[in-house]
Amino acid sequence: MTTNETKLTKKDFTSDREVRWCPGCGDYAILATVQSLLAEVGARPESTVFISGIGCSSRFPYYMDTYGIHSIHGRAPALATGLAIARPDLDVWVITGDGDGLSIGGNHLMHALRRNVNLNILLFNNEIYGLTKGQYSPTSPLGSIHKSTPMGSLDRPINPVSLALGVEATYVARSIDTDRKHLTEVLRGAYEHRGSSFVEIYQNCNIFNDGAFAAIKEPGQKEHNQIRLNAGQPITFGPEGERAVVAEADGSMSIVSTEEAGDRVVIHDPAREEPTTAFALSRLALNPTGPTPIGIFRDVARPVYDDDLRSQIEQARKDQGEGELAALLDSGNVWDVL
Amino acid sequence: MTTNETKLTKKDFTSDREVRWCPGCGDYAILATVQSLLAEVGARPESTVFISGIGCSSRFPYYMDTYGIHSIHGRAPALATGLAIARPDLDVWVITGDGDGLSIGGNHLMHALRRNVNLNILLFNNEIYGLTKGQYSPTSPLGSIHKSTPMGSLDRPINPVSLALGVEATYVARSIDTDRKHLTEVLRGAYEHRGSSFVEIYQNCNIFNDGAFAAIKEPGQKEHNQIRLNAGQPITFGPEGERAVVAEADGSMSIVSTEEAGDRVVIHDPAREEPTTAFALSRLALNPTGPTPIGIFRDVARPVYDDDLRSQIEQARKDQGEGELAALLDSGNVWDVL
Amino acid sequence: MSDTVSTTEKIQLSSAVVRFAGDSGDGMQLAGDRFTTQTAFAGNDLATLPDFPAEIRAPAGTLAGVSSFQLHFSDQDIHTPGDAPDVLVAMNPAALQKHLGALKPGGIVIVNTDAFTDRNLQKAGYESSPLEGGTLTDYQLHEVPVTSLTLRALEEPIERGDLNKKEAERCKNMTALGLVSWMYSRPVEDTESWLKSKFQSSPAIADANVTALRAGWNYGETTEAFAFTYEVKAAKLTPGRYRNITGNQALAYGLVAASVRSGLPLFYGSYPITPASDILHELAKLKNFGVSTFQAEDEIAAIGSVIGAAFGGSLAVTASSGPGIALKTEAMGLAMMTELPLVVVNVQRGGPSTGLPTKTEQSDLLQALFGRNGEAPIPVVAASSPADCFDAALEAARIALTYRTPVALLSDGYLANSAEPWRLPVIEDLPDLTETFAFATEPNLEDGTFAPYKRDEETLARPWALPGTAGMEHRIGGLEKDDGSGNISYDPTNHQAMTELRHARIARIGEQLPPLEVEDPSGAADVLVVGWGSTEGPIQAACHELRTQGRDVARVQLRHLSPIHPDLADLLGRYRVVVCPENNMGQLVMLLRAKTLVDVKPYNRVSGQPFAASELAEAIEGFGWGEQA
Amino acid sequence: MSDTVSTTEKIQLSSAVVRFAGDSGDGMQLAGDRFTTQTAFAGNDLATLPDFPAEIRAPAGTLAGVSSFQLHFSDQDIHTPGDAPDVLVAMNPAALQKHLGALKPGGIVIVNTDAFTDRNLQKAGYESSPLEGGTLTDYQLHEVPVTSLTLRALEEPIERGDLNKKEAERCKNMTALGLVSWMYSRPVEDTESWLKSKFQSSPAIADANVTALRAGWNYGETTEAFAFTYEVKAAKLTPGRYRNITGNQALAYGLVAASVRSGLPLFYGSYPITPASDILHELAKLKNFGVSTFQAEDEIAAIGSVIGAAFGGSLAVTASSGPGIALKTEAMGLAMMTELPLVVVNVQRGGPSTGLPTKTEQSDLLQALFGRNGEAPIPVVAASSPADCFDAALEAARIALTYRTPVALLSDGYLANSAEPWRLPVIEDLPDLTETFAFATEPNLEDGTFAPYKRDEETLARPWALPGTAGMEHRIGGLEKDDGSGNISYDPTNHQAMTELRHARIARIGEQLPPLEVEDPSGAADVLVVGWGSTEGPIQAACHELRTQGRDVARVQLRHLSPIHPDLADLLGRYRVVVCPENNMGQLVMLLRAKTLVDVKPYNRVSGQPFAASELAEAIEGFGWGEQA
Ligand SMILES: Cc1ncc(C[n+]2csc(CCOP(=O)(O)OP(=O)(O)O)c2C)c(N)n1
Ligand SMILES: Cc1ncc(C[n+]2csc(CCOP(=O)(O)OP(=O)(O)O)c2C)c(N)n1
Ligand code: SF4
Ligand code: SF4
Ligand SMILES: [Mg+2]
Ligand SMILES: [Mg+2]
Repeated sequence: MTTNETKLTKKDFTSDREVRWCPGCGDYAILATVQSLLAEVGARPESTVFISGIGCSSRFPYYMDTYGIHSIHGRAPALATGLAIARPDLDVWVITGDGDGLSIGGNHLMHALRRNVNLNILLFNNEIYGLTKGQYSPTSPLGSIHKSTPMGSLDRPINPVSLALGVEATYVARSIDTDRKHLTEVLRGAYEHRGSSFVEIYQNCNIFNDGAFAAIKEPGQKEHNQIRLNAGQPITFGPEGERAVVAEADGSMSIVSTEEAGDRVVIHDPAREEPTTAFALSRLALNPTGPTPIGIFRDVARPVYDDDLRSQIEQARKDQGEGELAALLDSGNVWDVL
Repeated sequence: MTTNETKLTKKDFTSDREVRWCPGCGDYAILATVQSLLAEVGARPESTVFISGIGCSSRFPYYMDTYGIHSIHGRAPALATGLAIARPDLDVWVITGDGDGLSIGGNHLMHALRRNVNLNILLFNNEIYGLTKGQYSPTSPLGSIHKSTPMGSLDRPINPVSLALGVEATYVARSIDTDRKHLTEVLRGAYEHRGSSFVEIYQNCNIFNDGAFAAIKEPGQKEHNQIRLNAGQPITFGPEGERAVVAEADGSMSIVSTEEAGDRVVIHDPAREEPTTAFALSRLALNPTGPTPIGIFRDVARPVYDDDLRSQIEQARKDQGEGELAALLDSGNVWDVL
Repeated sequence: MSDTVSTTEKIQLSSAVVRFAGDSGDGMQLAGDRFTTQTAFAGNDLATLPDFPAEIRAPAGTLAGVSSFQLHFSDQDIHTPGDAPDVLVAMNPAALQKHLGALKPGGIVIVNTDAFTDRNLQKAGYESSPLEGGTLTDYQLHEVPVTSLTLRALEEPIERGDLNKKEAERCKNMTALGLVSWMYSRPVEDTESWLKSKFQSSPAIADANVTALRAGWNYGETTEAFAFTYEVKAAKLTPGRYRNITGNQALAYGLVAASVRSGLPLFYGSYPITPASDILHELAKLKNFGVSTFQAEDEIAAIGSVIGAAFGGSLAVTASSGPGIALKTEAMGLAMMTELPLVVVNVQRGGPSTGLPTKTEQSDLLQALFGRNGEAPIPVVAASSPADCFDAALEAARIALTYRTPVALLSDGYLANSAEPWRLPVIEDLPDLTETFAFATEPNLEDGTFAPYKRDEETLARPWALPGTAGMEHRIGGLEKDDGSGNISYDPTNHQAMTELRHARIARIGEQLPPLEVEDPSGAADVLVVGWGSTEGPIQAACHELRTQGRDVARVQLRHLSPIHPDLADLLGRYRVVVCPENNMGQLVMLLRAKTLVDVKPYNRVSGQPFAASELAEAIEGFGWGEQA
Repeated sequence: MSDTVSTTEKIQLSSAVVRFAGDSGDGMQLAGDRFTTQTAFAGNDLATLPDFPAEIRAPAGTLAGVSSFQLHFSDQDIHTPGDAPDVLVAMNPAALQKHLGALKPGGIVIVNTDAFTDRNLQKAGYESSPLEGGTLTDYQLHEVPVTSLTLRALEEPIERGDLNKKEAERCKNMTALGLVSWMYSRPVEDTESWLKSKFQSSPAIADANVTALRAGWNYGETTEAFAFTYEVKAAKLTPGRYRNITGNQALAYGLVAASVRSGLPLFYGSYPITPASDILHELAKLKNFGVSTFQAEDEIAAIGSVIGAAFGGSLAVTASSGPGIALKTEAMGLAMMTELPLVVVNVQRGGPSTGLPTKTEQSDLLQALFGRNGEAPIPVVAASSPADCFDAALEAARIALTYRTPVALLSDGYLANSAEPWRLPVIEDLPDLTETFAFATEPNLEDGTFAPYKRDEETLARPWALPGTAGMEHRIGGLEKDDGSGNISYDPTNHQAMTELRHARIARIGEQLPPLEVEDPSGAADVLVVGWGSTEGPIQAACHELRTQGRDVARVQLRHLSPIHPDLADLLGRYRVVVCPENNMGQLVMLLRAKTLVDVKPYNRVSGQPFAASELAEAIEGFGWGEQA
């Protein structure tokens, strides 16, 4: 976080580049929300860097009037890690997609999260490869019929939240492109969290995968399917909060009627040290076609890789003194020729 | 699995190559166990393929008198996937290490597991890069002091079992190099499981990381720290089974005295559809320095990627008839020039 | 516009170039496709050049959003999509702005006046309308209210509520097609029936499109806006059955053909990337040929899966474009070291890095030749026209199977997306690939054991023994190995010998190639043009042009870039001047100069577009007979 | 063995080559290291060649398990670790078996007879003991019971229980060292104190080693087994302070020096791989220099992190070997496209694929030059000796910072692990890298905006503006960009222009290089030897040898492989014969022939070993004056 100087507006985070997503793309809404949030929290354009891979979503940095790198496919977390290590004074954001971040880039994402590098990683999940015109992705539901899978996809989708929790990411959340208020809160949390924040954003690709998130976006459905996680609150949902989440004896979670749940209803606590409970919650939905938790699954403070790396350098300087090149070369077995 | 013809012996699976691991390396014990197991279950050398990446562990295929590929660093699951798709008649084994499989190869491992390709993946975890002479690995405990981390490693280790469960691997188990009986049972299960089997094997590198698994290997310690998972049995451990694992109201697991646990003690059931409980169990130990579960965490039947891929081909043949090249070329808008 | 009544007269042409241009949403690619088919049916030879913006849709009306399709058709056989168009159809100001410059002086411009609103003019960067003022005086301008024409023609169905205004407007590309079809006397019946079947599900839309198509035709016929119509007679093509085919489709079919002709199941492991993805889409539809398609998590996994499948006995193929190929280079080294047959397709695009994904370039040649660690020679084969991708795929498979080696097959964005008429081959005449290999099933050493690196004298290929074969169990890998046994070997002399052997294997391929085919009609040429890949069309056209000007010029197009044909050095030595045009900065030139010490002249162009024949002719003229000579 | 009493006499030599060989467990590398230090202290010039088996320990006593260390020392300045040794110390039969062949005819063999058990003989592939029978008649054989000597010397401490037999036996390498030290009149005091400090924690072990060392020395002195001892007087080295340094250490120090001299923090992101890992280990110890070391999850992440760090203003460096470099090629293209300064080190090893990880080779040159998709030229710099790795690192950093480009720095397995005496540089004399760049902090356009691709006229470098600088916010990436603004551009002419510009930038580097340094003492040479990288030592020695035979030969060693020095074409043209020896199959040769059309003669060797000077001299003789000429 950078200190707030003169109050900035959304415009100060908007670049002069014409936005080139398809009309109706969910990316527009996310862009607007991020731009407003940064102004609101008092981030500074010069201290903010957006690093992306390749994909429709990865065009994002061009539209931000901040520093940015539109890198190569799947590698954004690696670039961001290097920058975060080198520059503790910056807010480093990673923009990735379900293909960029989970297919080719899955390993870098996983390692950045487990290292808990000081990054905010936003994964735009549209359950499709948009930029390459519509192949199924690692988050597409089983049986998805797209260009490369005319008879239906065969691999079980990845649940990005489960994956992140599996490697103990310290801030794990999920939101929806067009739910500005909810998305803002979740992103604010990510911004304020020190260490890796991971936010999965359901994003509609109206060209190649329209309506993938109808169940939790459309009026009439979303009331029944959005399980909103609120810290300290019992996890209930439905128009009248008539359904509740309870833990079974074996640790798994299930959905029952709120009265049946009684005081067994799980009270949401993102600060639990162990990711187990959050993981159990993430299992409630594989794809967002039924009741699906959104919000902050996990938010815990853990040592941050780049902070610790810099402290080791400080420690070394304390212990050995600031390095002296001449002394370094003149170490070991030396002899003089006269 | 291949049908049993003339009964073979361990020798039939032993190649003429001189084994070149350091004297005392845990890999020797694993090799011997695998060779005996294959003979015992009636596998055929000609129908068995071992594919490895690069690392000490990855030299494994050279010592098996079966088909084998010593491939490149981290990519063994990819090669194995191609072979498994092309050849349903083979038993394909993947041999990898904690660096090969979780560092450079983490993404391939993850995707092979989520696809549930018909493979048996053995990860030799010695918490070190052996072949390159001793750098810390993704499973090395936080603060490990090795060649590249003189002041201690800074990244939280991956728990391979948690990771595998995070992507819903269908067979997930853990064993110990020198515990021949236990390792045999776990590997037998992997061999019999259709789909991806993942087995983490704690393997001692006596040269660069000796004693990493003392807590669960050494007499006097192991009795206190081995939590042996047995299907259908309550999860208790300790010399007199005096300690037990129970599930808390929030779904996490904890260890209490057996009498305190009473009937709250968790009954182990690897066949649970949801990976949640297995995940909770995997969280009991980050590194095997205290009470650590070993055995089969999860064993469920799920559609197998390569089986389904072949059925789609059969289906297509049924629906469209066996492909006719002439007809294919002569399709679409054609015209005749006379 | 002539205001005197006159029946339009029909002018005979030998060839014509028409370019449709409009907004990405205007359906220009479709109009172009249909015009191409109609033209093919009319018996012309033809070549097309689609040009669409980078992957994501740019905002409507902007320059970035312009999509175009050019068709060159003739009564002669032709080799390029044509240089400057005779006719430009501009559906909006941006299209006019972007493409007017390319038009032949005095060429015909048909603009959709309805789209020339202030908003659109401004988006296109016009201060004032180009329709007024001098901008277009040097051209034959035809102002046609295409949109309103379309809407008027569809008034009834709209009133009937069969379709809404938006849907009706979308038919305007058919109106334009109808008009141009009339201009070039192209029958539209086939397009009508095509529309009916395409829109089966919604007859209203089908009818609307047909109505619009006719409206366009009738507009030409009834209004007197057009003084002339044109006709291009059928070309004298070799008799046979023809179809139009793009490079990606031809390449996919070529792989299937290789599978059929070798009897090996095709395994295709790939990760999507522009402009290679369509090969995956094409093959995914052909499962009934026993084709396995695997969309991997990345390019490394893709080639990994292919190596595994090759070990298992499949005809194993992966494809990508430059950035993805870069990721495969380590695994290509493993495939080379394990001597397994597989094909690695590179549909080249504009580089470097992410570069220009939708544009064409030939700049991955050196990557294909040398882009691996260590001494890792592999054969490199290039396709030279859209239809030739079919034969090139078969040739790549032949080499891979015969010599047990990974083969790099180079195509590019231009070949991938352009179409040309293709005379269907007779299946039996295709190479019989069953002769290229036999699986090893018997031990090959006296002591009854199997040596996986004991080679065939003639091809230097190692035996291909499949898992499942009892008694042939063996292990292969990326470490240096003892020739014969294949066991790991750190022996210095063995490493020297194996390194030389791996080079000798590739050389062997060259020694067993048919002679080079040089095109030199007069037999008197002392200037030679050497090319490879998609430059064949432009080079052929340029040479044709030069010859008609009395210049004796010869040309040779290289199918094989590695190994270089053993006769090439001699060949080059025989000419006064050797020119090598490439869509890169001189990659083949470097190779040729190094291998032959002949002062080969580079002519390089990296604009994302294929060469224009005229430009090329000029350049060759300059090298061969101008001051540069 | 002389049985007449006689005081051993001291023979003066100009130079000598000693090779210690034994089982991996015998501590030969250590003995060699110590002998090297003692020799350095004695003021000789020297060069070493360690040679250990592939990564994993092979079983004790086997040929695969043999580890050796060769030292060449002289009163002249020398350039290679020597060809055939004068003395071979063989600690077991396998060592004798493997290395006897290399020994000079009539050379001295010292064998540890205790190790010549039947079991060991058999493991080494000897039917009968080579100590009996004719095998060794052509050599001066010295049978020394090294093990029992050691144990006897340590009887007391063993009885006292200060150390056990196993520990005592481990001291036998010191016994051997003591004996050889006596033979060559090398003072052992320094080694004694070194042992004391090394084994501080366990004084018993320290004392035991010292005792063994002395026992070895005394054995030489007291027994009359050795008729002669030898002395090699100090070499006339340039005055100054010296240390022995290996290539990897020198490279690491060079990077730190570049950081100090540029004032930029060093960021080193890498993934372990033989033989590059030691650079990471070395730098990880230097955190007090503000060095950040990041062990990434793979090579792609490593270079990715380095690109990020470079964007943030660090001196960013990654290193690997061939297979890992292959994985970095896509990202190297991005670095080139974004024009960020970084250094990519390749410590080359035997290829292709996994190849021969612990052996040396120069076969990644073409990968460095051309191993990327698209037209992606980057500078390539090579180190030519262990100590030169220090200067090469500084030069790579200078180019990266001055021209804002990724730079490939080539070392190899031989340089990485061999040591030579290095005269410590005066820090102030090292290049001042602060002059190579200035961070951009002010808008560079009239309209007060910042154009990240507006270039410096002289260097063609783009401005380097760091995040954190207000008003300079900008975005970069891998898509083609408009020169100046850096905005994405699909414009054909811009792409052509940018492509040419990226080549021009590299050419510019060459134009600003100092003249080539040609070594031609007589000034009359008409034969030129061109080399690059680690072949300098052998080439230098070979030329020296030829000149002493009256052959006028000149040589030039290329520091820069890209761009090629602009004067090189002229230079090559001036000689009757040009020879280029390489530890690959002719990679530089191809480049030179293409660029100069000079018929450069390749001399290639890929045996995992550096050239032997004598072999090379013969080859050059052949090309220059033999039939081949
Ligand atoms: C190395 C490499 N491989 C493949 C591609 C092609 N490619 C670009 S984006 C993309 C996937 C995009 O999907 P996603 O990450 O979900 O982003 P979206 O477009 O859906 O926002 C692919 C396969 C590439 N540019 N580079
Ligand atoms: C592309 C590539 N990168 C790096 C290496 C070097 N390397 C070989 S094995 C290895 C790690 C080995 O560790 P692990 O997988 O745990 O196997 P182990 O030796 O411990 O059994 C590394 C970094 C390589 N061979 N190839
Ligand atoms: S293709 Fe889909 S994801 Fe991409 S810009 Fe268009 S709507 Fe958005
Ligand atoms: S280094 Fe370690 S892991 Fe490798 S062989 Fe030796 S003991 Fe085993
Ligand atoms: Mg997506
Ligand atoms: Mg390991």
